[in-house]
Amino acid sequence: MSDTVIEAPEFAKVTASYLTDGFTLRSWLLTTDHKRIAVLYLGTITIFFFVGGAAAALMRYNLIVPEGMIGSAETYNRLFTMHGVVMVWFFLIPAVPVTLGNFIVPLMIGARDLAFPKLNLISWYLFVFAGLVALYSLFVGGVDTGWTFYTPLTSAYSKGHVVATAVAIIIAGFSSIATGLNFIVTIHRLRAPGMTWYRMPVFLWSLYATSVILVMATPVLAMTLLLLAFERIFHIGVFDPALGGDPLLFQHLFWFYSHPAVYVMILPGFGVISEIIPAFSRKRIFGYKFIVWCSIAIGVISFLVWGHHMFVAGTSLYSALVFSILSYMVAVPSAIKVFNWIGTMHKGFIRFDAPMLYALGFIGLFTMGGLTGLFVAALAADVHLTQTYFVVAHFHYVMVGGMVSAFFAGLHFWWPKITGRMYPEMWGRAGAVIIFIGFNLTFFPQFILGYLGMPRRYHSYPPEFQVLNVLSSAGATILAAGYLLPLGYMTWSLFYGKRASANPWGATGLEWQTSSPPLTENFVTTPTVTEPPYNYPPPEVVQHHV
Amino acid sequence: MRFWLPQATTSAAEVDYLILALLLTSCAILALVFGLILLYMIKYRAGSDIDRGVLADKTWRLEAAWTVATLLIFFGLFVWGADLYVRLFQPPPDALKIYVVGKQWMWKIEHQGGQREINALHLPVGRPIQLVMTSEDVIHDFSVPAFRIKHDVLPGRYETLWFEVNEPGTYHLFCTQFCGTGHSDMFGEVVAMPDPEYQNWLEQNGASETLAQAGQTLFMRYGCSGCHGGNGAGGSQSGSTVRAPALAGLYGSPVTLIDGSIVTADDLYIRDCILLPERRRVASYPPLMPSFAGQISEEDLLKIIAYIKSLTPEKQS
Amino acid sequence: MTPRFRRLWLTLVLLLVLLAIEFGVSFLPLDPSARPLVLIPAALMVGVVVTMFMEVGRGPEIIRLFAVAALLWLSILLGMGSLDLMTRIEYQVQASYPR
Amino acid sequence: MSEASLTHEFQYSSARHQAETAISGMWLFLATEVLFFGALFLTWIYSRHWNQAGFDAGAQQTELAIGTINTVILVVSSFVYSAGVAFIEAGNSRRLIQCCAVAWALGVAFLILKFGIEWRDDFAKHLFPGPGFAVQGPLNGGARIFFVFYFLGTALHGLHMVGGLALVGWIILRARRGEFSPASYTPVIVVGLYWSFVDMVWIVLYPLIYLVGRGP
Repeated sequence: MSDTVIEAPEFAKVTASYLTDGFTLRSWLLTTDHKRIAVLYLGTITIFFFVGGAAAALMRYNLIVPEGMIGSAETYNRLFTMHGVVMVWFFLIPAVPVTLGNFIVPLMIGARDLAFPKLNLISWYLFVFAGLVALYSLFVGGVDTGWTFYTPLTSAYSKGHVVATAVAIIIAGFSSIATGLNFIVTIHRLRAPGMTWYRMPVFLWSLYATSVILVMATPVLAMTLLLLAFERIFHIGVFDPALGGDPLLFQHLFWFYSHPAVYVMILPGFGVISEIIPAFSRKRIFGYKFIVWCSIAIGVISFLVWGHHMFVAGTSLYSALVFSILSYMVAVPSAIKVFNWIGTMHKGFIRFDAPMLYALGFIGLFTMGGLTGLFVAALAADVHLTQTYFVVAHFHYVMVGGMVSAFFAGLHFWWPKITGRMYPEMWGRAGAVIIFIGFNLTFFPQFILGYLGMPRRYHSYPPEFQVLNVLSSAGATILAAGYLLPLGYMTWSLFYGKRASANPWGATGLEWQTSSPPLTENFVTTPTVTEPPYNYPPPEVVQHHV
Repeated sequence: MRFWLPQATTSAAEVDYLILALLLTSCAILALVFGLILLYMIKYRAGSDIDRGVLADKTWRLEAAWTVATLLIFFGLFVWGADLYVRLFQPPPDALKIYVVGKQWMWKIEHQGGQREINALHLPVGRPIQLVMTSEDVIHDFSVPAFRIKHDVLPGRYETLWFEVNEPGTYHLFCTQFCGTGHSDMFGEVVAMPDPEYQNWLEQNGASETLAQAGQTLFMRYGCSGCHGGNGAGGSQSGSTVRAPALAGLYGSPVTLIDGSIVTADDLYIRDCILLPERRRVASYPPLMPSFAGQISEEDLLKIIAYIKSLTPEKQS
Repeated sequence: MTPRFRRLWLTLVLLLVLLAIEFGVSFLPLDPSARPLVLIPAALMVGVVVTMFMEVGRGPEIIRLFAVAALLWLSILLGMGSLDLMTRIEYQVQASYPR
Repeated sequence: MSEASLTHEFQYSSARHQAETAISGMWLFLATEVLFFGALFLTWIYSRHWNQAGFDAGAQQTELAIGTINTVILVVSSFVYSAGVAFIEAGNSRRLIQCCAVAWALGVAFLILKFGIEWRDDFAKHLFPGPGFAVQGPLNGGARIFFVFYFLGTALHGLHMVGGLALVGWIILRARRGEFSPASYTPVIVVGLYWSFVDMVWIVLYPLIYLVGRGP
């Protein structure tokens, strides 16, 4: 691999922090500064998070009674489709890469900016445009196909605004590709002197693997949705058996993208956790090389397992067997990571600041999500459990329990760096605990519902499932409160929070060596890296000083 | 409210054992993970002055140990799940066939004797049942949780599902593949009853004609007999000018296609011959068969296939 | 003519020869299932364009990495994607039909 | 090399560093494009597998002559552009402009043949798979699917061609302003990569459309 790194340290024209470098709207909307773009993205995805969350709240409200609190099934179907589309493409996939990644990657490798800053800004505009198209399709009536868009329902039968939504997703895909491309090239080409591959923090490796997936999988989705739109507009196509096509081809193409996309959501989370656990255990990370190569392995193997979404869809027996064993293979690196995080805590000096609480919550919830993944990877068990609430609970444990916890952990961890302010610590800890409890109350009953056979995407259900549904809805109110809490205290901290020092956590990593908030040029001089990552002093030294 | 699910088929218990094994494995791993986290949270909290000792430098032994351990466990689970899955989808040859047609938003069931029901399926316990399923519009999914079985029902294809019920009772039947507005209304019940009661039910709901008899009428009406002969005897024997293959004795026999491959004429093959004659053409006959795609409903198709099947004498096994 | 230009001319000739071969092969009386063989000359042409016109061998190492990645992921998509298609049993070949 | 005197953006350490980064960025972009068209190729595999007779019957309706001439045009165009790159490396900016102009003209010729003549004929022959589609009878279904592939594939390739023409035109304008020298011509390479890639896509589409389904 090319290890071209920036050769000559240069003196930057020292300006003020990036936040005070221009106050006009124009200085924000036309910025090419990766840090400002990250902030723009943070605002955008927050809006989408609460749009998707509102849809989820309405869904849980509907399911309180067996016949459905919302009178019409049509409305419910549009709600869960909107929840899926908004959460997957406009929150989960972009969340960590475009906000924390955008902000931290150049800082972490000691660069001034990403390799292609203009492309970065274009990607934000594409994202906003895609979001507006998605919201448009929502307000003119929405879609009622589920976020998976299975044909021929989508191509020939649905009455929703499928084409507009598909266009929105294609545009959001271009934005993803631009971000992924930027990260890969940046990590290859713009590392500071001395920042060799094995000196890179795990967060960078994770984002590298994430970007590989974004860049290699997203174009396939673009073509798939293009074919779908073509089929829907002209009533000719390749997915509808009535027209001679094969509906399973759509599923193959869709999951070729959408399964790796699951890892786009979770891999950056792994990266965030791998920063936080060592920082708050005051100890170097356990098995660094294993963790980074597990990230890369997940990035590649995640492309070989998509068929496990189709075990009962009518694919061939042989392909089901192959995809099942490969699905188990992709679980191995994830398991290794969990053990390594625990190994990192061993003999550490563990502090329980808010980011660490979120991170510990992540490990617990992700482990549960991962383990229930074993159930649905086992072919015969999948036959019973797939398409039920078991699957819903499983992927919410990974996506929401895992990924959203990791996002919040990272947001709290780097908040002082991004804003230059500290959030109120006690509120942060309370938020982490409330979210953990609320989450389990919401989604654990759904495992049982799924085993008992309650199908997903049902507007109404047999009365015997009511008790567990009410439990789940009750938990959802706690979870909603848990998510509103950070919105409140973090906004508060923007104005009244304590000023943050350059390195409030005493963490390693180049991003902590510059001021909080950083300068427009990131560093006064290009830093030179001389030590391995997570170079916390060994316990015997720390103990000596205590 | 109940927190258990009846095991109504012979394979349900087997699936439950697998799920139980998965549950126990998960609980063990979960206990390990949560236990270690809690232990370290207390033991190595920053304020604790317990002696941490010296860090081990080499970690690869531990890494290799837990990698190999997870691999072995996962491989065992895979083999277990795969073995059962293969058996779940291999119908025994003597299964009783019942036909299922899904459409937005109902299940239509056709019995061999011509009995029809909607959103309900009556069947006998104690003998293997094979469902032959297709859809008129979008993808549906036939799922009976108490049987631990489900499969997608695709338009344009016959998918099959089999099970043997050993516990009489009434069970939920769900569509579990999202199929449009009325998806959650597309459920019904499966009534499993002892064989005598089932025979009784068949008689009470007896249709005027069996599936095959209805198929014979359709065979005439759609003009099939014009080329294939009155009783499917074949074109040349009935005095017709068209040389079309004989259909008597066709079902279950090997057929040579123009590309030289040999297939067994089963339900799906006959269906494709009627709807997509160009897809897999039989050898040594001119390509004169027109496509009936879009002209015959799925239910009529099942009847015609039942008729063609009835032209083959049952083999004694 | 410098070696560089001589190489470019030779590349053009090679591409046109391969195209002619591909064109010719398509007129052979091949079985329909064997006709995708005409894609072999096309694949060779792609290889020639990548090495000679796009000069994959020049420049930093990551260019090769990206080219290999594209090839790897394309083969995953086409290979694993058609695995189901190639192994799906359309009609039972062994007669074991129910009564 | 007077590299140090050349300008570069502030995140790079040198102009050469920036140039190599731009080239690698384009390669990665092309890798995503490979997967984009790859999905279309998988669609081809499925469609032909299920409807081989009809699919091939559709392919036999295409204009082999125009398709073959267009392939030759694109190969030559790619060659001429590569020659232009070789010229600017040797310092000959005037030759670069000439080469780009020829490559550009060949590209336009391709588009005229493809969309001005071939597509017009296809529509006249009712080959667009809408109402009144030309191929009737049992082969109808497969032939329609072939033409879905044909129209979508050629349209997307055509869009890429239009993008490529705009980029080549941009190179011509910059070259006329004397912006390229043997020390600084990265955009010429980057655009060349894209131009060759578009050629490459056609090299694969050509047999898929015109040759595989054509009987002896």
